Amino acid sequence: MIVRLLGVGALVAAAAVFPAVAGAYPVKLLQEILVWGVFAMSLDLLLGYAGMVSFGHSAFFGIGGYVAALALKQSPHALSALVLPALVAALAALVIGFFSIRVSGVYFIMLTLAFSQMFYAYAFQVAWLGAEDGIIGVPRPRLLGLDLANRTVFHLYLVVLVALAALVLWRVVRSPFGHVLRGIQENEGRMEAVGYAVQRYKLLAFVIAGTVAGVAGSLYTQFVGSITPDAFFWTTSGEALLMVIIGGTGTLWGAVLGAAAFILLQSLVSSYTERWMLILGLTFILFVLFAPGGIVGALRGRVGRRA
Amino acid sequence: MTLASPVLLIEGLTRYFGALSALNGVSLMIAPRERRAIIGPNGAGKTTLFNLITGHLAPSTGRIRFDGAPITGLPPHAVARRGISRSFQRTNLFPKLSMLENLRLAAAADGRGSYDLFGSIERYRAPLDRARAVAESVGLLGRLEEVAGRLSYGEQRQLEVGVALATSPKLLLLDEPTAGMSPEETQRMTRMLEGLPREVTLLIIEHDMDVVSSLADRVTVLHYGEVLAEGTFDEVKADPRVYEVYLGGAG
Amino acid sequence: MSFVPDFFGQALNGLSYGVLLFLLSVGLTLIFGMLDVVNLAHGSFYMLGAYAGLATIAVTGNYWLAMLVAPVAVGGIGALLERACLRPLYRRSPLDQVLLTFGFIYLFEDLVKWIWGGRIRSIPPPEAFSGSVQFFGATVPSYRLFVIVFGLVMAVALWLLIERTRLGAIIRAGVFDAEMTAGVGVNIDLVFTGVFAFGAALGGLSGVIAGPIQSASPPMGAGILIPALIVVVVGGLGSLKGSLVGSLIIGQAETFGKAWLPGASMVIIYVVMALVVLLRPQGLFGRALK
Amino acid sequence: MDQLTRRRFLQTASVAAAGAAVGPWVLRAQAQSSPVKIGVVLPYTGVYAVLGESITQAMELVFARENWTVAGRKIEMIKEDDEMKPPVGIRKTEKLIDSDKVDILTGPVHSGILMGMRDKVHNSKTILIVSNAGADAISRERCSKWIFRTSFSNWQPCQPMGGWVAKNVSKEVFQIAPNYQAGKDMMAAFRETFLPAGGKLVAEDYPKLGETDYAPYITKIKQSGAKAVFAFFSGTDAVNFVKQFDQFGLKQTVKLTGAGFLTEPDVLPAQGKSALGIITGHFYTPVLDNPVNKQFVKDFKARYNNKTPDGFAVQGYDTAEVILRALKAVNGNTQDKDKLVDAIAKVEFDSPRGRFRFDPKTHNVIQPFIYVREVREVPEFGLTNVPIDKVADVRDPGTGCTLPA
Repeated sequence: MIVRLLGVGALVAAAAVFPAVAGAYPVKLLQEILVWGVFAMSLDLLLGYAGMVSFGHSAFFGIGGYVAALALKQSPHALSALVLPALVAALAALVIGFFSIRVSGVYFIMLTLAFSQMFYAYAFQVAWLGAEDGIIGVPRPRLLGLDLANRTVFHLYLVVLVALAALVLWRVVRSPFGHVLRGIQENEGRMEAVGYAVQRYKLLAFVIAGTVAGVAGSLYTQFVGSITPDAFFWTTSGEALLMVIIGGTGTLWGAVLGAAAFILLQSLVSSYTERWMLILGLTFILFVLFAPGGIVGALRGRVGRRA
Repeated sequence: MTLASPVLLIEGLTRYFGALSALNGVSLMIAPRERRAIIGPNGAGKTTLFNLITGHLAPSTGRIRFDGAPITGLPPHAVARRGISRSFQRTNLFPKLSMLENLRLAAAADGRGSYDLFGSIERYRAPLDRARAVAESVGLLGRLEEVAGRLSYGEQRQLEVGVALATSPKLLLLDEPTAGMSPEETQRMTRMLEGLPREVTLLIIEHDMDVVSSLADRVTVLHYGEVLAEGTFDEVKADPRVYEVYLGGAG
Repeated sequence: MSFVPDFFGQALNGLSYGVLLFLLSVGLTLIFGMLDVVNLAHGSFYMLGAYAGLATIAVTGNYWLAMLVAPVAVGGIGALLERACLRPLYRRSPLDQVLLTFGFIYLFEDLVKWIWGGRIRSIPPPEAFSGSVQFFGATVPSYRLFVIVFGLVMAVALWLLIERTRLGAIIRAGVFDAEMTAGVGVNIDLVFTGVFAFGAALGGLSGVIAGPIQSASPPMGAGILIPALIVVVVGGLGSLKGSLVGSLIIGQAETFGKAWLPGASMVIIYVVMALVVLLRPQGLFGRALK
Repeated sequence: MDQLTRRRFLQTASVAAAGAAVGPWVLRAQAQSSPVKIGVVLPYTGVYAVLGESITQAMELVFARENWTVAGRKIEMIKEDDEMKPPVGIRKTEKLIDSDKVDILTGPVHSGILMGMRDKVHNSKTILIVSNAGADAISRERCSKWIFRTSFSNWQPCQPMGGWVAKNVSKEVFQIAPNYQAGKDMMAAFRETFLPAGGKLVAEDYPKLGETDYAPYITKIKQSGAKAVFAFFSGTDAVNFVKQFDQFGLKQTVKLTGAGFLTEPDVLPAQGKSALGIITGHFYTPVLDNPVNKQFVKDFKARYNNKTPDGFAVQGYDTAEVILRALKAVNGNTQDKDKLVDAIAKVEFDSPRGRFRFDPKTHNVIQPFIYVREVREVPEFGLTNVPIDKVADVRDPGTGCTLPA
């Protein structure tokens, strides 16, 4: 436990001091990985713990992003950057979740997809959200007297927030509530039969995941300085889904590793060759066939064999 | 045996599947502390009866009262929370979780603490203690950390009952707890069931007549969705209609 | 400028679009029903079919030959994919199938781009169906009429195949319970490969059929995936009848939505699906979940 | 230096060196100072990859002509695939600016990416030469001293068409374009001259981007009784719309006109004979009769496997020419950015499309001509856009732009 805590602490510290040793672009990549990592972790709470495969998680990412963009343009403060996006995303997750948890399996997948696509269509078409161009020129907030427009400050802010989000999710999956979720994933019917109001737990999980996704979306807006309707598009959900699966479902750090693998593969390979889709596709296929359980599964397998 | 205030009262329970009736006007009265066996040939509607009681199915007509209050149409979790727990004919566990966790989840189903988002399960002693106690009473104390899916079949059946028991039910429904067990395993299961506290009212579907005779106070025979006979084991055994159903069906 | 021919014309548009959706999605629903696999690469089969058709036409100039070659070629690819990659995954989490078939979307798209280039292409309609006809005051391209007739004939043929032949009986049994079917002495492995190849072939065929109406380009497969999934879900997973009825409903809803609710063209299909799933969670003709 | 550019560099360098019988390594060593880095953000995958390809090919054609050298410095192109996705495009832009430290940036195709790049470029004082994206705002309220555009603003090819269509085709027009800003901007630009010329807008419709079935819209066009359509579509949308419009037999009764992208060479082969007779406005067509264009078409075809250049290629050509001429003017000094910006603004030369110059007020190209073109089958070119009329000196109004800012 202590070793693990030290390990995590070392990782956070390494992420924090990364700009001191790396160039601007690697830092950007790291920041992007961190933001997507939060998003992927929030999806993993549904996917890997509650067994709910959502294909519409982009709805909350987009809502967080848009609310942050609108609010930061009004007043660049922490309230706009973090509290409002999280609240609105939570509310949206409550409503969408209320309808979606009535069905399961492929129907759940498609219903969540439908909701996120409706948001996409709306954001794409209405002028007050900037239509397909989205909202650009979003200022970064001021927080506790710190100006996040400063690169170093923003990096630290991001690292701290991502670590906080990870900590929160880590506590949640280990809490009694998290154990209930795992029970639901394992055997929903039996959980119901022993007396759990399964729907309520699922809805709560959906809302928590949606809220964290909203924070991720807000961080994304702050990171890029703009938000476009693509944030809502199903491919955003799809990519997060791939990240979680590649990393290994049901392990939060797997989601972050998956985000790292996905973003590094996509950005670096596409700088080297036009055939990056082929390479990405082959990677997925080989992964499924030879590394079930994702990156974490593969790592664990190796460690296990050595031990 | 007092019939004054039955723990479970079923009146005219009927369930159709399309045009077929799986259960047809069944009425039952189970007294507190009673141990009742439900027997009958395959397709007699025994499991359907359980499913109706626990809310897994909605009745077409009829009423169910538990502890004096109507429970007809309640969802399964609400029924369970009122004190009715069940085991399943097909083993229905959390195969990737440890045995202790299987029992603890059931024991914690009273909801206290299960919405705690940031605490740890160690903080809630009662479910853990209950899980250990149940593990002991179903004879599995030695294998608390074993993953449920890796237990032997007999152990899984014991755990199946254990999970049902861990919720501290007033009424325990057991759906063929000895199904597929070897004679020794069946014996062990029977002893275990006999040892259950009398406060737990028992409704058990069972094919093994030795189990029924040693366990049940009274027996209800279902046939084609209707109550064919009811009485003590000996009374039922002596009933020519029951003889007809079993032997006639077999012959 | 009267209401009746207007309405009739749009209804015909909706019908032709719906039938096209049916052809697109029926392979997907078959594969799902039988193998319990959500084959995200189904759109890729559609794309591969279009390119196989283009290649055939480039060599022979014969559209009808393309309609034969494309499904055979794509069916073969499907069989290979099932044998080599999908088979080990049946007992694993459905998420692994998602990742695998997603990988194939990328792989196929880039391979096609590598071989044929990224340029937009199109299949000209066969000479016999290149004009348009008047129909009770409405104009319809004759190729669309052909698609309608062809699609409905396919629907009947598939229904007969599945409901009235021994092969169909095996498939239906497999849909119901694969283990049981294997228990009665059917080579279920072969049936699985066969069904997957057949579903892939249907996807390939739809690529050739859609070619003269729509354009062909490597990303086309990813584009039709979502509509095809929606049709399958609306109709009910694994149901042939559902796939047909779902397609026709979506076809009409989309067409009249575009005609009458100009602002809503992006969401109609999703709204229809959400309503169906909420009101009838197993889809129109799906088996109830519990 | 990354692999792709190194390989490209070596290839082109060895081509250049072949005549002199020296190896590429020697050549590299001879380069006197660090290379001029040109970052390119374009789509190289997806439907719009052909646009990125055309633009890149023409740029490479021009640079190769100069042996990849300008004012004594090597030219290095660093290409990044933006996948037509704003987040990716922005990520790649940041890579090029922050990591590769490019001297000049060019691209993108997607207006959304351009709008997303805009602040990064503006704040980091990076020179961006837009080689396709037509968002009007970049020449108007979002213009920047650091941003030039060699391609067009969406307004440019459409505004002159309104009056022309009203005068020469019909005064009853149905407008149709995808439901996004560029589509709506183009329709509005058309109306600016169409309505004052007595034109009447019968109806308008905005199908979704990426629509595959236009039948409901085509039926509506037929029912509206409009005599002409003014449409803007591009990519697969353009192919699907034009093919289906023809299949419904509407071409005989309703004249199809539009923005040039409707029938550009990226879509024309797939449209085939369905496109015959369509009239569009655009700043270029490969059949233009001027010496620079003739040479360009000849060189382009020779280098790229007999491929006829399109408007996108001209945008690439002009971008490369602008870069070359400006760098020559400042003697290869990319340090003094203000001077370089001034030099770019002053560039003027004969382009395949006519006399090329920037509007000092907006840094947007002044289109020497917007050609009214009709799709015809011509001997040497096959199916192509043949100019039938032209409007000279089309410059974006630049409303709200106050350069130099």
